[in-house]
Amino acid sequence: MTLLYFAWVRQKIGKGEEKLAAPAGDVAALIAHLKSLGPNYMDAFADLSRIRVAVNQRHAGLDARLGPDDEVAFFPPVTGG
Amino acid sequence: MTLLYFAWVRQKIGKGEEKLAAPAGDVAALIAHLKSLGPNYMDAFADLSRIRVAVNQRHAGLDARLGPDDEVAFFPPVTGG
Amino acid sequence: MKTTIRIQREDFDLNAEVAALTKDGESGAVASFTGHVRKEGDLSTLTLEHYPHMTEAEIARLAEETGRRWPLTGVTVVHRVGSLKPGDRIVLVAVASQHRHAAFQACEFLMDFLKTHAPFWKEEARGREHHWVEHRESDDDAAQRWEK
Amino acid sequence: MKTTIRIQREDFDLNAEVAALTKDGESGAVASFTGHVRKEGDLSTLTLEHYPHMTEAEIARLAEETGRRWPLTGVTVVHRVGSLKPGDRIVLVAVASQHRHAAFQACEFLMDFLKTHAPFWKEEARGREHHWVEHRESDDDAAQRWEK
Repeated sequence: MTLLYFAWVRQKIGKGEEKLAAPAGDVAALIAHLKSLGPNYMDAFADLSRIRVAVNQRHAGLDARLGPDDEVAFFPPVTGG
Repeated sequence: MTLLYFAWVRQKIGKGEEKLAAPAGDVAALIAHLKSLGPNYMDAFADLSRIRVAVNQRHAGLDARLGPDDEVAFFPPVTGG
Repeated sequence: MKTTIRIQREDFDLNAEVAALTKDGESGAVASFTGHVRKEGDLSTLTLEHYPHMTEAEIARLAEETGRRWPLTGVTVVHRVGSLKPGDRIVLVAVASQHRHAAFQACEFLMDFLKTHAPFWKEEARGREHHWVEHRESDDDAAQRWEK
Repeated sequence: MKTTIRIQREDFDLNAEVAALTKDGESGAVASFTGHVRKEGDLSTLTLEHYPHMTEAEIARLAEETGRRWPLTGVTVVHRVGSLKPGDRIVLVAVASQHRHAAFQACEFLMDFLKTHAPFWKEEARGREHHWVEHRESDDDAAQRWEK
């Protein structure tokens, strides 16, 4: 699984991209797993109301199912335009 | 009184501008007077639903009162933009 | 509200017009409309006549009314007259605001009223035929919906 | 419908973008929106980050949906990324149609959804402070009103 982080999520976690062999499940399960990896993840995912998710470059919810080849991105609500 | 004609009103009347000492009254009375001046005016003012009026460079109705120094313009509904 | 109104034979420069509207740095949002002569069949020339002085005065009145309805920082209207060819630009209405929605609404309002109130007339040349373009009722309807 | 989507560091040329939309001669009406970095207080730099590939894909999906809702001949979206200064242009959304009302509506719709869906993030530098711009609820409201 490829994980991508943008904006302050990237800054809090300390990197923009990583590969991970995550346990099977949905986005919520992946976040729970990530939060077990260290305080930087704990901090980034402390308030899920401020986190948005994309799976394979489409907006997705916390209940989206994930497979081993998926690209999952975490970022704040967008502020373009 | 200065009279101005635009677009096909100008073409039907055969000129774009003229000075006229018209009888006192409103725009409708002026049109009645103009129609007495010749077939070109009769033709231009044959269908008043197709005529718009401005008095002193503001849109006006057939009942607008006119004075001797007014500028009165007759033209078709506008088609700019 | 900075208001620029020009009636001219020449084309206009969109970059320059938008830059002039935003150079104060107050406006984050500019909504613009450009009208273009369509390429259709044997249409060879579109000639625009107008009523000098009244055109500018009427557009100024419309711009003022637009500025009363929405919080705007600037309005620019450039309308061409004379002989235009298919593909040419006819008109620019650009509206600057701090608020995107206000800019859009104001631009459409001003365009709708320009279509029904500004004294311009279009004559089409098709082959050897010349005829005056008819005013469209749909333009009256567009302007009337703002009066609700 | 001709669709052009570009994410770029450079500025864009409004004249060229509008000309590209109308060169087929089908479209009499182009509605455009440009977003600009406001000059405010000590704001020195606005840096735009985005999610490469997803940005283009998401905007393409939004443009497609826009083209389903209104009869359009073309859509152009150019969004800048990287370091911008107060006064710089950020984004262009331009929509061409045969119908003015469709062009306006579609341009505003696309802009509203770009604000809420396209993966861009703005970071402001003010003096020595850097902070990420917060998403505005009013932008969500703007997008939601199209779902009525």
